Amino acid sequence: MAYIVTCNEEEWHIGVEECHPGLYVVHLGGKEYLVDYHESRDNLLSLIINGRSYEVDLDLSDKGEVYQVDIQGDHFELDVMEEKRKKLASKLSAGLSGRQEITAPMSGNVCKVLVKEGDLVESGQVLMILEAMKMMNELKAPVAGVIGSLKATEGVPVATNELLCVVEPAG
Amino acid sequence: MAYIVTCNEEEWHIGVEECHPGLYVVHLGGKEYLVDYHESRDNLLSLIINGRSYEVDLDLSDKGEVYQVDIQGDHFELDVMEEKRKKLASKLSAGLSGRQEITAPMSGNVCKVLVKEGDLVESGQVLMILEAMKMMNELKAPVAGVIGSLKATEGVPVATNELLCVVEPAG
Amino acid sequence: MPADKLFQKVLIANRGEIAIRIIRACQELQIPTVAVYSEADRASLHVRVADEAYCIGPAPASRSYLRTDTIIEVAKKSGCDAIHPGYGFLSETAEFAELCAAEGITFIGPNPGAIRIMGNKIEARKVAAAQDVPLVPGMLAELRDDEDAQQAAAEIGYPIMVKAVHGFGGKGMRRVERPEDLARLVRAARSESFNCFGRKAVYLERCIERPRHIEIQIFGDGNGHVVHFMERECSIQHRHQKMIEEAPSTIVDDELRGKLGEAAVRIARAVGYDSAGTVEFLVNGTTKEFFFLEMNTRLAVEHPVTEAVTGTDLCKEMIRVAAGLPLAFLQKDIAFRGHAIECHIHAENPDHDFFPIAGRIEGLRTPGGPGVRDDSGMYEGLDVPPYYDPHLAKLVVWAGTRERCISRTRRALSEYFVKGIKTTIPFCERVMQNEHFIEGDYDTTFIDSRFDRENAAREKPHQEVALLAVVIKAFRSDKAKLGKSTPVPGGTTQADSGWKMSGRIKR
Amino acid sequence: MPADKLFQKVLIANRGEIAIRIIRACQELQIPTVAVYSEADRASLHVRVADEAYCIGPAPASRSYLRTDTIIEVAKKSGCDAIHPGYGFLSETAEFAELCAAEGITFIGPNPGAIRIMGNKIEARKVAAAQDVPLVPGMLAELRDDEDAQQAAAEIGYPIMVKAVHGFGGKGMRRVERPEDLARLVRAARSESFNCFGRKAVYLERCIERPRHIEIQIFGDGNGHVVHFMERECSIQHRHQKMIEEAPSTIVDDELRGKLGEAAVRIARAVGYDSAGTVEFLVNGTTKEFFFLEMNTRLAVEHPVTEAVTGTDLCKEMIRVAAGLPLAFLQKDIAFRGHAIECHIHAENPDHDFFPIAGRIEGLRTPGGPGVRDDSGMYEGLDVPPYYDPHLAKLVVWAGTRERCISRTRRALSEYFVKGIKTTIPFCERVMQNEHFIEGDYDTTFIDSRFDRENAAREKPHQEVALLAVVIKAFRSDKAKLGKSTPVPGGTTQADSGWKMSGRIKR
Repeated sequence: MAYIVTCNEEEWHIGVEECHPGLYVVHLGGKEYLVDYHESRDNLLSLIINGRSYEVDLDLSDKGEVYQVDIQGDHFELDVMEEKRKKLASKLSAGLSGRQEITAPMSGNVCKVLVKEGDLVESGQVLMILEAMKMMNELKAPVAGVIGSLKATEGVPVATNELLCVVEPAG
Repeated sequence: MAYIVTCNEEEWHIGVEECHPGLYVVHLGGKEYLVDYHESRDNLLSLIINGRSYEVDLDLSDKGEVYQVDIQGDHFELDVMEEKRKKLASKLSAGLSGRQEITAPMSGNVCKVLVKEGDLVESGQVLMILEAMKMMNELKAPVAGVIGSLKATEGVPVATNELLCVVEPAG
Repeated sequence: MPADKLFQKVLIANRGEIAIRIIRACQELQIPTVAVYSEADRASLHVRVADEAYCIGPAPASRSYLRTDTIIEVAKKSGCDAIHPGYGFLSETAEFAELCAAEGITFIGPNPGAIRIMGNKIEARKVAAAQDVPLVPGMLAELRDDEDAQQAAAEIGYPIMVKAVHGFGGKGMRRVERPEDLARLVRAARSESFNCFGRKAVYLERCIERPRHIEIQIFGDGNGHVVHFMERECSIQHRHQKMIEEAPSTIVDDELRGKLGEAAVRIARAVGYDSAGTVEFLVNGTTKEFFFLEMNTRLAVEHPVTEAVTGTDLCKEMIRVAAGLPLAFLQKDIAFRGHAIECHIHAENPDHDFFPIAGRIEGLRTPGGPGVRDDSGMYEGLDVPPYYDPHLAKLVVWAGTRERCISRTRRALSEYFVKGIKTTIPFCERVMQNEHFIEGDYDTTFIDSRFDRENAAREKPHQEVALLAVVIKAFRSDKAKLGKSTPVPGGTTQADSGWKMSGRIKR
Repeated sequence: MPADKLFQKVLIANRGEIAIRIIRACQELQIPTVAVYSEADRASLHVRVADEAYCIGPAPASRSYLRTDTIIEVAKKSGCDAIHPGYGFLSETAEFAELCAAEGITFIGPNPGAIRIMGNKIEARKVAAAQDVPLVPGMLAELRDDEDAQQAAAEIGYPIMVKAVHGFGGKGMRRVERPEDLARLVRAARSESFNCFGRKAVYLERCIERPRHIEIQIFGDGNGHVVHFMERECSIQHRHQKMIEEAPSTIVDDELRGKLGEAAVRIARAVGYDSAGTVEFLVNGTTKEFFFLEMNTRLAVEHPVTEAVTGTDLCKEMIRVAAGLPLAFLQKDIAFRGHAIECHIHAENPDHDFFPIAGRIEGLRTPGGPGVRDDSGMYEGLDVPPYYDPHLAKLVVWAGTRERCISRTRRALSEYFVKGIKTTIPFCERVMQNEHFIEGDYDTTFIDSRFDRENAAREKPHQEVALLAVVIKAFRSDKAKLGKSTPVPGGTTQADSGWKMSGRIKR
């Protein structure tokens, strides 16, 4: 079967067949891999690829076809889709907006708000400071833009994922 | 609600109500218990009973309503049934036969068979020796009786749960 | 098996890994334990491993772990005759120690007088000065006003530190570069100190540039016997929070060790110190000059480093001494063996400026094997609450030499698997690979000056493996759904072509 | 960070916890590792943690882990320049060590000559005798015939042991009480020896009654430098399988330690011993008489006990010495600190005569905290195959004194949680509570003579808690099904009546 896997915004076309129970031939990037695959628990895999041994932790996220993969301390998020379904899906998908919502990464207290609505901000510019777990934490603009809506108020506690402000694409 | 719990062939009639989320009143053996109950994973519980803290591992076995419970190194098997269902079930149950099947507790090699069909055996008498995991292991008669069917043969390997012989009630 | 218990029952007025540490010590001494917990900590491991557990209030520490009245009440009702405060929370609150005494409960820690003197940084400096211990140059009285400040600062010399007299944990401190900033930053420090500690008093101290943070573990008993257990180096810090410690320090030789140890013991004796404590120094790595910084009157977070190299059990010794037993050590019995490193496993994202992260520990595997100690409050299924310190665990590694200890720490860190929450494990791994750290050439500015913190965009060599894993997983799942074949979950097929070597290199 | 690797790559010709132990040592030395596995071991942890892994055949060891040809082939094809055999399997097969040498691969162990001499018990006894080391009284030649047997037995005196010349692991041994049983039991021992080792040769030895099994860890290098690392006591045995070891022994004083150590070093020197090895003695606990028993020419199962009290890494040292480096220790540098106990965690049912159990590890939590070392081949989800040794893990505990070490071992054992498979953990817990063990008053007959093994019917104090847990679980599940209320999985409600103390006592 053929799959399209997206990793770090890069798309990979991958073919896979089972040649023995537990043994798979995978075509990826013009190369052929023979993979000895073993599951001990649903998410705890052992892969032996041309003699190299890897332990892989793998979770299918609740949201759908995004896999969370951990290998020796590195984390990957991969979106997997069967080729035919992918083609169908891509026709239906809409473009993403450049609008960035800044939400509280954890509950805490807003100590300091350093911008106001309408301010032009650089990417990486500190927008506000959140005190959480006895620490001061800077929240930075992920992209350059204009502060759209500003919800956070100094001294007011916020919950995890609460909207703090919006950075709109400039111009 | 009322339950009947069987543990070590003893029956307990137990009443349980939830008085707050996570807090239960349980009536057992004429006493009332207030139990603070917390689940972190399905099978990993924390119970605080009148201030005493217990960690409890609990599994519902595949076979039905038998719970496997582990508390601080002790293992329990408990059969739980709601009172009404239990009454119904007991009418349908049949008596057990005294016939004992001796099966291989693990895979291994039958080294020695010490009885033949028709032999009278005492409870605890060694019937055969199984070599498994580099060890010689004696298999004993669980009750006194007569050797009915003898399937095991010296020098022949057996798989886990394979029938080795049957001890029929004597007379 | 002691015939007489040291205590009937001990209440642990703390949470997380340090509560577990103390419960383990009590279990080994066969003393029953009582845990207390906030509503946010119902699921915490310390609740599960204690013999008894009582809820003492809502999540905020001020309404639970800092409630002296509730904690004393639980202790009395549950029949405890001693309380161990751990570190943080009530551990350095003299009033709590006094309250315990008034209620006939043993406070497992130093006497209230010693806590009170050392909790006041001006008083602590005076004690050190009276013992002829070099101080960080600066004031021996609290700052009165702006005029006083300008004059004192001019005498001390810039850059200068403004410090809260009653502060700890890096709060109420400001670094001042220029005279024109002084008044403003003194006000800022006063205000932060008031918010955190309820007191405004500050003083000025010279700012020691690029110091090494070296501390001496000391121990006293009720009979005036005081010893030291050598030094720990704690210079790997982030925002005044220690991240990695080691013992011995790479810059402390026998001569300096002797001087630091004697100075620490003199200070401890001067206040009649009668438990475990830590005397902190700033040391100039080149000149070996040292300056008394402050004293912590509690069991140190990093005490396991000292336990590893000296073969002692400081936590257990604290309980014994609190029960009135004499200290089991003479100074001459105490010796180093090998080297130890402690890594703090915090719920923080090291790729995102150590931003603290709450969340659920979905999976956990901890390191094992020789020389590895895991002091942890984690378990699979735990929801880490957002209200407290981000400490999850401490990994303490011992080996015969520093070089071997670093190799072993690296190996142990690679065995960790913590799923569902970001931790400082990758940060610690990167420190263990850092050439400056390996050479022992670092100071308290290490993370800012010698270390590449932001490493989110680093190359991930195993992307290919991740791709292979997910397509096979997806394939098996699709096949199972289609019912075309039955995947074999535990297949034991031999890969015949396993012989072909791949050219790729595994980390 | 060694500039030059000791080896390019090491193949570990073993499985389970000892393979993990060796892989960890290699990782700390930054040497890549190659695992080999049988088809039954595809899921084993050693396959997962090694850099490379190759299947070498079906489940039976004779077709996989004992296949010298396949193992050498894997080593060559994967680019290994060294093989570590662990213990058991090929570790004491002189032919394998020779084959490695012929193929230009370093065998990480002693030279083949030493393996061969010590593998023959008669030859080993001759070596000991030549070094004036007391032997278990008995023959110095193999038994010829029945007449020879009767005559030799009469000289030695009953009870007598018949032993296989080429035997190990307790096989090919028979105890003879009376002359009339001798001929029959000699035949039985010969037959068992032939089945197990392919050789029929046996000899006779006096049966030492109620001995203590005490062994000396020795270490030699290629330059003729041999040292000893003091003793281990291994008298807690079941069917000649060691279950619990400790160091130091409660009956060995400095004088006896010196004598045993010197005797062991003399024997090792006599055979040019150049790696880690163990010289076993039987010791009379009262008279302190000792008798050479045999020598094991490999890394001992129980080497971590010695590592704990001497602060060495014997496994790593073995690799260094095999690479041609001189031994890093002089005898005078080696000293004991504190006390260590090792508990074998086997897949056996201690309530059912240690019947071995295969099965799936459904849940696992391992002990942590101070002084606790976990050497394990377990992980959650592992299917333990039925084909090999029942070793799952070793728990090694260190503390300052024996008393504290027993308390700590008890605490650590109580932290273990292994679900889905019966283990020897409850057995070890009972030994740690046994008064004879606590007093140090035990010998190799301990399990049979001083210990209540069958404990399946013991009181289980927590039955009430089990009842409460299951009814609430059932109630929540029924409620959820009925949709009457939504159970709160992570409720944080405070139990207001938590104040009421229960009169029951928790273990």
